[in-house]
Amino acid sequence: SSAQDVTIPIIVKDTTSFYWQIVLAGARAAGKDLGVNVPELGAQAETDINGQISILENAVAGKPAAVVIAPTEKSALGAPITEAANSVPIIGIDSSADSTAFTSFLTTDNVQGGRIAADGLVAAIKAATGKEEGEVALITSVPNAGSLEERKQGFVEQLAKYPGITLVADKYADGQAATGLNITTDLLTANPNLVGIFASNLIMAQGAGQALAENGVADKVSLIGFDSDEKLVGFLKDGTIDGLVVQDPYRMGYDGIKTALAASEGETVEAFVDTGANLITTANMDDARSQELLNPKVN
Amino acid sequence: MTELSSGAAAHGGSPGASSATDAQPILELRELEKRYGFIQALKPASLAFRRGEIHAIVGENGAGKSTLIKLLTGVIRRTGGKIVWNGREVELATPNEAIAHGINAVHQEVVLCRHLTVAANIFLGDETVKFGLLQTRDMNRAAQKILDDIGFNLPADALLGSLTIGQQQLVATARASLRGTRFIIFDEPTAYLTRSEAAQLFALIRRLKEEGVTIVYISHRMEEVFELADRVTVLRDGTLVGTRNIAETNDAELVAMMINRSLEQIYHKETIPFGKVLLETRNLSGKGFNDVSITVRAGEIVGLYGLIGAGRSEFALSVFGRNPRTSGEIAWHGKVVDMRNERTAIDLGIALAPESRRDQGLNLNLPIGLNINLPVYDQINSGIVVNAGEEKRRADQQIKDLGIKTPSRNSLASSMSGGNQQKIVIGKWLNHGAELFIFDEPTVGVDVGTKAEIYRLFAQLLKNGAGIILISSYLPEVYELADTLHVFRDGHLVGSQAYREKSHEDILAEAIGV
Amino acid sequence: MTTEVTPTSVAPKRNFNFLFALTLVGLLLLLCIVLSIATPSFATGNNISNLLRQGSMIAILAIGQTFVIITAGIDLSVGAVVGFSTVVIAGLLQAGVPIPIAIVITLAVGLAIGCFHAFGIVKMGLPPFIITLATLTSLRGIGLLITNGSTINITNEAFTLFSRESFLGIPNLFWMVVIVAIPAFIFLHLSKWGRYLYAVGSNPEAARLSGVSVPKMIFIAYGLSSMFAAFVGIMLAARLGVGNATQGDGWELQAIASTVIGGTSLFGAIGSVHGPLIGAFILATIANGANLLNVNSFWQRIITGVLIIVIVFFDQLRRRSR
Amino acid sequence: MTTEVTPTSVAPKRNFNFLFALTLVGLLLLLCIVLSIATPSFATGNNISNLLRQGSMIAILAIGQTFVIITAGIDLSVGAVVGFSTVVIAGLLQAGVPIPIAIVITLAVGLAIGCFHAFGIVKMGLPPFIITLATLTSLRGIGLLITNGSTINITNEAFTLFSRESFLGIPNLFWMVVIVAIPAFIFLHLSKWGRYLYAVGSNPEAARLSGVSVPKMIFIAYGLSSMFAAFVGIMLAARLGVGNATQGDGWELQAIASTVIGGTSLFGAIGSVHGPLIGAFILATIANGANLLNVNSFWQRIITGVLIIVIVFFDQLRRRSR
Ligand SMILES: Nc1ncnc2c1ncn2[C@@H]1O[C@H](COP(=O)(O)OP(=O)(O)OP(=O)(O)O)[C@@H](O)[C@H]1O
Ligand SMILES: Nc1ncnc2c1ncn2[C@@H]1O[C@H](COP(=O)(O)OP(=O)(O)OP(=O)(O)O)[C@@H](O)[C@H]1O
Ligand SMILES: [Mg+2]
Ligand SMILES: [Mg+2]
Repeated sequence: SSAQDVTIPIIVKDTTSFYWQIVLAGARAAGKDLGVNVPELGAQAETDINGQISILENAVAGKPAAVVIAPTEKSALGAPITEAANSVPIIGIDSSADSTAFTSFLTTDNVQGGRIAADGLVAAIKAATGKEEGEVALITSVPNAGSLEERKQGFVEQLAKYPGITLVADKYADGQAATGLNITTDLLTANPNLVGIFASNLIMAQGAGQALAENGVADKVSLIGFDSDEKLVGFLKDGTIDGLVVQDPYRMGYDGIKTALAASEGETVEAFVDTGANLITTANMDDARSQELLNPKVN
Repeated sequence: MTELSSGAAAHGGSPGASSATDAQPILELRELEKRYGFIQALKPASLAFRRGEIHAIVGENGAGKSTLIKLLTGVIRRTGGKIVWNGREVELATPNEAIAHGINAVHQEVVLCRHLTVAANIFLGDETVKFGLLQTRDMNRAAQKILDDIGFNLPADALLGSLTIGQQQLVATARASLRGTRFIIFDEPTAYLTRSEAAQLFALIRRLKEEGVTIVYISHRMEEVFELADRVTVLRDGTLVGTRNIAETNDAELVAMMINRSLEQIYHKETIPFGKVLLETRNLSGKGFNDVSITVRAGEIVGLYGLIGAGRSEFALSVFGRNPRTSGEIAWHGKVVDMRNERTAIDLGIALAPESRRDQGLNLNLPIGLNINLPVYDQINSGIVVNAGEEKRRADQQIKDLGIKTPSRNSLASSMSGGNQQKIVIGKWLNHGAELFIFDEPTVGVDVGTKAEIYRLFAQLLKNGAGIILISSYLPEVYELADTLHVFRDGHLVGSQAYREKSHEDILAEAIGV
Repeated sequence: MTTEVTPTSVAPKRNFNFLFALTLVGLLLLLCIVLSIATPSFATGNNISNLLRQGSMIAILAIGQTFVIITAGIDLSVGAVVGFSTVVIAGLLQAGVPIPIAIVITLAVGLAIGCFHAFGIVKMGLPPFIITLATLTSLRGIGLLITNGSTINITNEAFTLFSRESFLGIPNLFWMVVIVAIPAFIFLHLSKWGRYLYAVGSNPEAARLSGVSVPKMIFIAYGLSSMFAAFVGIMLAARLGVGNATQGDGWELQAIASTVIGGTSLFGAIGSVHGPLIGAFILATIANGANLLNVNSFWQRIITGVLIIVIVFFDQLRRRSR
Repeated sequence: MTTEVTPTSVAPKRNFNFLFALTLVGLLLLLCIVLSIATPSFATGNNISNLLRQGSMIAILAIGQTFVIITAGIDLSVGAVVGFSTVVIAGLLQAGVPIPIAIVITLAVGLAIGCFHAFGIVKMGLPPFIITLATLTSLRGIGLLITNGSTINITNEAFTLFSRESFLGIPNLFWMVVIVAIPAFIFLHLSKWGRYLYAVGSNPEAARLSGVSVPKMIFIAYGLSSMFAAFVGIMLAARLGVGNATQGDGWELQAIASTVIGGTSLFGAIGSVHGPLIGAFILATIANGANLLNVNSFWQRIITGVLIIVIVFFDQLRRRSR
């Protein structure tokens, strides 16, 4: 069949976030390479579950060859995805959903990402203070976002393995970098012994990094972020941030479309692919693989 | 005070007599009082209303007339004293309670819903409902019948907001006459009515009286009081001064009681030589008026008389640059000017005191001082900031000159009585000064004493070289004051005459078009 | 500002409302026709079902909001009430409470919230904007506290299935709109309560002097608005199968926009039940069409904003010209 | 509806305002004293610096919002303008435009947005709520379109450093508040323009007939509000070092809350410059204190909502009792 009139929409969680723009960039590239028409869809906030369900419904109504989706909430998207899978193959990316109807699934394990962050934070603390002990804090961008909750879960679980480390604060912000910044400065004031912070998404890492810079305590307090952009890479370079847990969103988008096309043409595809999460630190940031992850070809 | 107190005491002496006899008053006030914070709007007052009488209440602005009415209709709660209705003491704490007794009022300011139809307003709170559903058609029909019966020519299904203030006032009257089956209070009902509308109202009031309804009638117009009332009570500064049988009193006595001094003449007219022509409109047309040519000279009062809705206000607003003209031209000092907006007019030296003080004249929730100085802030700056000393001085001056009854220039305009609010509107333009003053219904709701003051001020302005356009629906006022009197009908100039050239009747005939 | 233009027309109000509704329906139809031509997938039964589902929740919120706006108030809390209600019903269902009882309790909670607003307005003298803004803030906090920031899974299949099924070919969620709109229409347009609501919005003092209990009408308006929001919360919980306190974020603005597009005046005393309904479906159709046409989601925002301006502008124009 | 209570005060209005500001200052002081006792880290120089930085942006927004609210309007767009302005200035700086020119251009963009609002209100007859709601929606879309959903990193060190530095021991960001508030105070309380603003809010027709150009005042109010928002956008860009269209989300509500806590009446014609300033810092102190005391962030939301109700309630009480 001519791939020209094949349509495979990709539905992300939040089009206003840089991370998801990289996913879309990967999908766009795949569409061009494979000659597939790729509508780029998504809600405008990770917490807008109803919005994503509506978009999924609309996408399926357009009778596409397959649909690639990053489910924004595990259980809520389960039934709609199962229903959609009755008419088209569904390829999941990034996060899971309570549905067995996925034809294929390419994901980062966010719980694993949280664990990596915990290990990375402790390593950074040790590098700075020589000891695996001290008080650390966690900042989550918004409550009720599935992937952030998974990162938190992994982080807390893994942290429990270091007896010297205590989690003294677990804060939710409102999705605003400025709030992340304010929370961080207040954390520093309230906990003068703080040695580490995990900011579990891009926006919070921007705010937290800025707070450390503003208060001049980057040497004293280690910071691990999640995902990357130019700003965070800058922080990584100047040592404000000690490490970034980086997924491979570009590949998720690219391979998502590729797998979906294969599935729509009746080929057997791998049911589960882990696209991985990696810790990038000042030490390994110049590696070829790191550079690839830090500088995705967005446009 | 003496006569009244004795009367009240006589009734007060026999509170046990609860059988409703004709001799027993329908409503009795015993030491009734009302305070607003420190202000005592009504000092302890005792008064008895007789069954089926028309009882007028007169008094200066801020004397407490409206306050008394609001107390009787449950709009506000009294702070002391008793109210006895049909021999029994009552609370009258809510409007509902008053309505239940058959007491109702037509308030000074129209209190109706402009977004609802006339019929909906008339039946508001007392709708016809069948199976829980409104019977809109029935109510429209019933309302139309009531209006027709009374003789008000109004469509029952029109939106209230589409009517003139006068027509709205008539709707309020129809509404009150439906509810006030025993006792109806009219608070300056003719202030916004045309003569013919007022005649309809008087007919209605007389009919109600015949049906045994007690009427309380508040007005600043003495001739109305003498035409209608059986008895009259005078209030001054929140104090009951006395009650008179109408046959036993006269104008002069009432005025003296009201203002505590005698007033030889209300209309103050001086002969002032006319100066040069200030304003000339040449075949001016606009929304609501057509082809109007008038001239105003320095030292001249040009009166514009007509029924309400005749187009005088619209004409004034166009002269003032508020509304656009559609054709014709305006000449100022002989030169044709483009009256683009209000600012242009003000800068040329024209002032307009508009007809509706609430909607056009005042910033109600701002201090009196700011209201008075609003047009002059351009002139009283020192650098970029307002000269506060000058601001105070000018406000105090107008408060003093016009006798505005207020504790301070910082009081809000909304806390003033109707007449005092009108004085603020006038004070604003006296403060600014101008060569041509347009006064649109300047004495609506203003008491006689102040009216005389205002007319004296007119003479003062004329002597200083200004000209005046005086718009009034109150014929005696324009008749006695205007050097030139123009009559408007349906937006057209239908007649002009010099001072006292024609009779009242002729002018009225011109205005009505018979 | 925009000193309200005095309508000088003598024509009955009813005809005017009716005409206005027709114009809006015309706009909605035009949108549908354009979309049907632009994309073959628009005019499919499946897509129309989707569209009806997608518009239904905001439509119900908009009706409740209309009651409040007619009294010259505003209810900023509805989005938060929706989110909170999903938590309440999910919690109740997971605790084993039978569906009907859980629904009644959730609606009662909504009603209580509305009464709290009315209390604040009537008894405490707070501006509606402020009291509902405060609830908006607090209620999300309470919902998050209850769920500890996570979601409550609803395992009751009967409950969640309801939202996906249809009756007579029309999605159940849309039937809910019908079930709410018909009594709402009778209430607002045919009963004396509706009349009082307009009176309160037009001139509360006049209403009071006519013996209308202004506080009572305020309680009714805000109570209904919050109860409708709780109802939408139940619908959303059924649709999502989860209770989650952060859902419904920003829906208050969508509901207000629908209401205003539907011809309701934010100054009070002007509005209908059918107008906001159509307004909500116009917005839903725009979003649906944009998705089908693969319009960038950023463009969708821009288009929505521009359309709000255009529609309300023409509404104002027509009102003024009459 | 909260028929505005006619103040029967005999005391001059100015004194009244002054007293009210004192009560608010008292509340702020009380908060500070309680927090100083509750946590040793509150009354440290470093924390006070942080507090001043944290409150400064909402404070400036609240002043602009006050101008608009005094005209009986509302500006829902300020949060979106903040986000959009961070994008504009970041884009300009990254394109190599010198800082002063970039700032002037960004402020001009803000002014233009405000003028657009005023145009919609004055010329198109749109309610302020609607036109600014439309801008709120569209502007974020435009910002996202420009950045394609990502952030623009600002590499100009001089620019970002500014937000971190202090002058005379007081953070530069707070100096910005001073720089805005002093002219704003002169404008609103001492100049004729302020008088005109109140007059327009109280009764636009009366203001007009007194020679006040109502459209001009509307343009000034909305122009200033949006320009202040653009100014805050510049401050935010400096503080975060990025331009990002989704920043400032919900700040309009915080600004409005500060304004109302500061004694401004949403019905217009009542308000000051100092009130909203204090209101903004009360909210900032609550957030700061809650963070220092490690109060659950969900509780913070609840507390903020409750405090808004309490403060505005007491404000109403005092106004009524006078
Ligand atoms: N809400 C209020 N608060 C404070 N003072 C008030 C209030 N209403 C009226 N007053 C004061 O009470 C006094 C009596 O007012 P009222 O309205 O009864 O006068 P009035 O006799 O009807 O005058 P007018 O002829 O001007 O209508 C006035 O001094 C007025 O300023
Ligand atoms: N906003 C309006 N739109 C259309 N027509 C109007 C409007 N306002 C007034 N009119 C009409 O213009 C005509 C003149 O009204 P205007 O108010 O100027 O009369 P007037 O002689 O000043 O009487 P009044 O004493 O009531 O002010 C009337 O027929 C009126 O119905
Ligand atoms: Mg009176
Ligand atoms: Mg007139």
